[in-house]
Amino acid sequence: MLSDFIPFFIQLGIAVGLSFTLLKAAALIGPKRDNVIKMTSYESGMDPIGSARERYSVKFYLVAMIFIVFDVEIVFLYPWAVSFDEFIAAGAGPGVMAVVLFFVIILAIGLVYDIKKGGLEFD
Amino acid sequence: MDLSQAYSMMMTDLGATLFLLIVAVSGLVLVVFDAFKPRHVATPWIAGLALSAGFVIEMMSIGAPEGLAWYDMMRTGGSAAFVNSLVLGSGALSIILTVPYLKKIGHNIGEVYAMILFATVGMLVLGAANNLVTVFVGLETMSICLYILTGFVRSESGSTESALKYFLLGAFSTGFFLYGIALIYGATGSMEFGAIRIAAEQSAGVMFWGGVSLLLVGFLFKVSAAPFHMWTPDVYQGAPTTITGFMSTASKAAAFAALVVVLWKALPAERWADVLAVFAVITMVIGNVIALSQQNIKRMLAYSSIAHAGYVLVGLASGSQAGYSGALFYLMVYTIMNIGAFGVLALLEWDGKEGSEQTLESLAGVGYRKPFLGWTMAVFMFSLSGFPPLAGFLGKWAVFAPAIDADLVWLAIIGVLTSAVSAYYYLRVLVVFFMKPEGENSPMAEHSFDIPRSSAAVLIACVVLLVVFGVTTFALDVTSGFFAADTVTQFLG
Amino acid sequence: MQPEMLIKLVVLLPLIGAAINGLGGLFVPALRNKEGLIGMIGTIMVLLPFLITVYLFIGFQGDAIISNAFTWMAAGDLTIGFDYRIDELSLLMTMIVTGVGSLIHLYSAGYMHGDDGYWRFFAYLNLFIFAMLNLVLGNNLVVLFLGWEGVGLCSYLLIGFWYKDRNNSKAASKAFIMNRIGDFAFLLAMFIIFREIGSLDFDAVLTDGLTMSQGSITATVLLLFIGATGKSAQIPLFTWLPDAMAGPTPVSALIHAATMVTSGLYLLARLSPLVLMAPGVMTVIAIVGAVTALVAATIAITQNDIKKVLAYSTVSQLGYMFLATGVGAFYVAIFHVMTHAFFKGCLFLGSGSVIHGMHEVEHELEHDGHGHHLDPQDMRTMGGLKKFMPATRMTFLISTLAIAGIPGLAGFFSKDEILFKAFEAGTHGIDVGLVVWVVGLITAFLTAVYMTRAYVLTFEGEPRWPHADKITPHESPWTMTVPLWVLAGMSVVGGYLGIPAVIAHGDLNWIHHWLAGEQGPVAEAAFEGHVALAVEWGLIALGSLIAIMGVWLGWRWYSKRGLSFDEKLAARFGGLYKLWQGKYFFDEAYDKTIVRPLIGGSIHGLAPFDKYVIDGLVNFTGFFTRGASFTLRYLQTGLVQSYAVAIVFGVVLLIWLMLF
Amino acid sequence: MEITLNWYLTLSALLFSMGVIGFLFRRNAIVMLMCVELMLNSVNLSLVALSQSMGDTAGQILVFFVMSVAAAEAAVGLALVIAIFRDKLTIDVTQINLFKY
Repeated sequence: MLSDFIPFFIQLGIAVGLSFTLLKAAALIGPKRDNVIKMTSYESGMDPIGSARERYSVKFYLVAMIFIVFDVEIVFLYPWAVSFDEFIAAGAGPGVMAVVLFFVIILAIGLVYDIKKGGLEFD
Repeated sequence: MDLSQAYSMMMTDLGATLFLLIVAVSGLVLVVFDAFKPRHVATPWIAGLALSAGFVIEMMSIGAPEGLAWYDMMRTGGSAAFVNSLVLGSGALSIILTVPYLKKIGHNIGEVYAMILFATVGMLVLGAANNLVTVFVGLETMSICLYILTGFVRSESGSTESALKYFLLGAFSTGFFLYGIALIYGATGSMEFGAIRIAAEQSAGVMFWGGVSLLLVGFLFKVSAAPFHMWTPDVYQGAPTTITGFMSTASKAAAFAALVVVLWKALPAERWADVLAVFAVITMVIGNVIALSQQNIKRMLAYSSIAHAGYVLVGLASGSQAGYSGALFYLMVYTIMNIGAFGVLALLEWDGKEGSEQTLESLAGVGYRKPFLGWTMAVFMFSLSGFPPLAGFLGKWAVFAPAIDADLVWLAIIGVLTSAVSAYYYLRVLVVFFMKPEGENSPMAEHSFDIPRSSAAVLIACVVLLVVFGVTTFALDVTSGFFAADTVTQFLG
Repeated sequence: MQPEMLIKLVVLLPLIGAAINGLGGLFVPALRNKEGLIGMIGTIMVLLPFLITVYLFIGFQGDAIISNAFTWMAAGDLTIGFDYRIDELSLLMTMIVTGVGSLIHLYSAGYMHGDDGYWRFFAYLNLFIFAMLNLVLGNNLVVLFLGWEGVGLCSYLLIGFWYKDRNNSKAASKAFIMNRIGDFAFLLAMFIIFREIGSLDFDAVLTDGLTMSQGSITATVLLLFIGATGKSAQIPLFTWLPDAMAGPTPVSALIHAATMVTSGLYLLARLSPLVLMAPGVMTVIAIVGAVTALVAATIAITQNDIKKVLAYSTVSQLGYMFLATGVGAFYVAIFHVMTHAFFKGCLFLGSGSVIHGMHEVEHELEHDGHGHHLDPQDMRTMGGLKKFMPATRMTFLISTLAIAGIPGLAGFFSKDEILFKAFEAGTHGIDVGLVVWVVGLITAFLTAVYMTRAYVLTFEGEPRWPHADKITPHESPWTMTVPLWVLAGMSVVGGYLGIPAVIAHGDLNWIHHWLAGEQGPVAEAAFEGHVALAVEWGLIALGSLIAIMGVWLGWRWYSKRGLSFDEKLAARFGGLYKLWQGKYFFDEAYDKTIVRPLIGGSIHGLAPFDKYVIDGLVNFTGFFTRGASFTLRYLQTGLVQSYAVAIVFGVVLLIWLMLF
Repeated sequence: MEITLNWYLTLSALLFSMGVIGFLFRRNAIVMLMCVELMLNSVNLSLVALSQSMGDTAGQILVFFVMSVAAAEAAVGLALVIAIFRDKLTIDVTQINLFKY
């Protein structure tokens, strides 16, 4: 039972290990020139001065919402990606690909609309 | 399955749901088109043509036998075609009325048309669903678009407020609805209507019937049956008037159609009839009684639409073929009447303190100043209150008579009594229109306005249809063919 | 052409007329002031059906002809066709409706001259005729009901025709609501019949219907009668009819005297075999009719508005007809409907002619700056009009004598027959018969008195309006006097259709044979044995005597003393006279017991309109609903979460109902 | 101890009830929105558990749809809340009652 998950744990180990190693390596190898700005905590690009409950520009929410919507649509692509091999094996690769492309085009239309309406513009 | 077979099936299914494809693709096209050419004059044309094309296609397939498409997820032909053409027709008429209305209120936003198209897509999926998954997807597509349509006049606090209320309560009821689906799925192991019924007929326990109850919550909310109706008055009052007309007709028709099919195909014939009868009574009483004391005409029509949902529920509660077909017929009649009534109101809306509130008082003397609006409104009001020979009467007959046949005489009597009450408030509109002198500072005096030809044509069409469907019964005959007993067995077998 | 085709034409022509005038006026403003054209179309579209009906009448073979216009609904086990039925009863009624109707259309062409809504008026009037023809020609209760609702609607529109005057729309609302109460009873009766026998065709109702249980029959007939009291203005639903005089006078003549108000009687006559099966209800009908006749007649004595006198007279005469129905003499009721249509139509049109003349006087008074306000309908400011309006006066006199029951004129025959039938029933074991007979005699006397009073105050004596030496009214134009003469002529000869049985053993009583003969559609109560010939002659003599006495006394009193005799009457009868003058305080009683509590109970935010709707809400349900409405609406708090609570409540209720 | 289907269903029912109660009693529109999301996701839990126990994929497919619908709802909801906030400077639902009675 548990042995089924060995590949998963190996991948997890690699992912954690790699990111840890890379960060550590950068810290060790890279040059250090500290200044005030660099030393302050990073808050999503906001100046960490004043109340944390300060009002954000509505653009943040807008981008967040757009992100959520597009992010969640990925859920439909996972099952397709997982079983695409079998479709190819059955000879239905192009057809299924076309269907998925249609789906992606719909998402792309949404994206085009967003860009055109300035939903992604930051100022 | 053989691959070529799968392809050919897909092409058949695409053909069978061509109307849906047209509307959906037009919606997508409109989104892009509007992004590049905002407020272009062609936008409503594209939307209207797409809906009309779909309408024509579906009108032609009324009378075709019931069929299934997309791996039994959707139904085609039969009652689905009828409901689809109802929804598409309502959408097309609403778009015609919306164009001048948006110009008048100064919110000529192109997305509105795309949203109407997407909402229509949702309704079409809902009305033609054969599976609880499709029901859910359709319902939600429709609802989300309607939330947006309700609130698109962002500058007006009424519009946003009603949208927020609609949204919160709609989402809330969706939760129950979904939970109901989950329970039914757990109890029967399927989400396809026919399979649910087969499983439920063998064993149906607390889990199943609890699931059905929660499922009904979702439907009753969407059709605004009491006590799930509370959102209706606020939303109808706050939404832009022509959108209210669209929302109150097409979405209700689609939700009711789905409910009818669920009752007819997915549930064993027990238990639910009396439950629906109880809710029908509550709905008719609440709707008609509270409508009496309303001063705002849109709000009054909202309560009236609640009451009409009650009448349709009477037909459903009878649980018979005649009841279902009567309900569909009633929905059609109701759609025509309400599109017309809201169409008249949309023309009578003007800015300013008194105007946008649309109190009855502010409309005094309309029938005198604008006889056309007065007379068409008279037809709609008389039909809504069920005066023969207009279609409203025949519709009421079509839903009450099956109830009597199903030994629900008390229900029919309550229906007739409450609709007698309704005559007061419908008539009140006409009294104000025709028999009250214009007020001192009536907005009409300041705002001379013309009736756009397109709107006039829609109103005339509604009047003609009401008369035609009132004195002829061919539409009733058409609907009564949908729920014949043999079609059920055909599906189950 | 075939009768089946012709009868459709009869019904359709008025509708076409209404469509031409209505749509034409609505969409082509230039047509609105083409009075001649509008009046001609309106009149011809009623005259033609009359001629067709006469043709059908002459060729009628004795078997009912049923003409199917189209099948309206055929769903489930119910088929309802738009069937029209030609038989003795419907032919007679159709002739009355179209005949009197076309005369009144002609009259209106003159009367409404110069009114802004001329086209609207004719459209409504034609529409009314269309609805009325559906009522009398329909072959099933549904078509009849459609007509029934239709005439109610047209009457509503026409009473409120001059809608800018608040009182008129108030009267219209009152009429409408009172009628709705009656209609509701009618609808319930239809439900019962349909439930019991599964059909609403007259043929089925009068065969299968008779086999219903006694309880169902009694309930049905009672409900039908309640429906009839609403439409035909009987106690307790009669107060709308006098108020309905707010409409133009031709409307009063056509709808509120000759046709619509008699439809309740038509309904009972049409279903007479069924009614006969419910003797208990018939007793109620007889008593209600008699009491209404007496009550309305006493009120009529005290009224000063000429149209109000005629309105109460109409209520009283309708009471007579119900009295006849109650003792099983349906054909006599229809006979009286017919003669009443002649003389009361004539009287109303005559009063319209008088009002027309007095209007002129009013205008001239204002024009000359005398500043007097004159009510053109008030008899106290009339008098001596016979010099100025000879034709109006002659016709008014003839029809007054006819309604009073002077032997030889139409009213005599029908009224005498009613009284005789009541007496006959009374002496054959139906005790109520004698009571209503006595009441009928008293009413006959009162009728003669108040009608003579109206005539004398209007036409005899000296003019009483201000500056009568300078300003005088003129006779009305020919379009108005011709109908008057025709109707007056009919008031003279119309009665000979029903010559009493004492002459030639009833062989000459045409109307009896026509309606209630071997194959006739109208049933009648049958009694063992006959009233002795001598007694019958005696009754006729008594009736004549009472009529002559009434006219003579009325003439003596009012021509000598004029208005001052009213004061003497008031002094003589004291409280009783006040009761009459106050119309038995029906309105006030309704107001106190029903209307006031309504207003008291729902004081919140009542718009002015509600006050006058409430004024008409004469049932407790109305109070309850309205109160409930004002309470329930506060559940709608405007807060999302209270709505959500309602949803959760609904969920709990739904699950509970579903599972337990 | 084995975790049976009923555990999932009970947890799901509990979460659903929490969502309902939260919706009824919290006055912040965004929190109410979150409560609705909680309701939807608790149903997702049920669906996945049922689907798993029956070996039927239909439940999981519905979950996909529910997730995307929930995302769309969240987007629309937040947009509406922002619009309301701009107008009234509050998202307290007890302050949002222009329409009533």
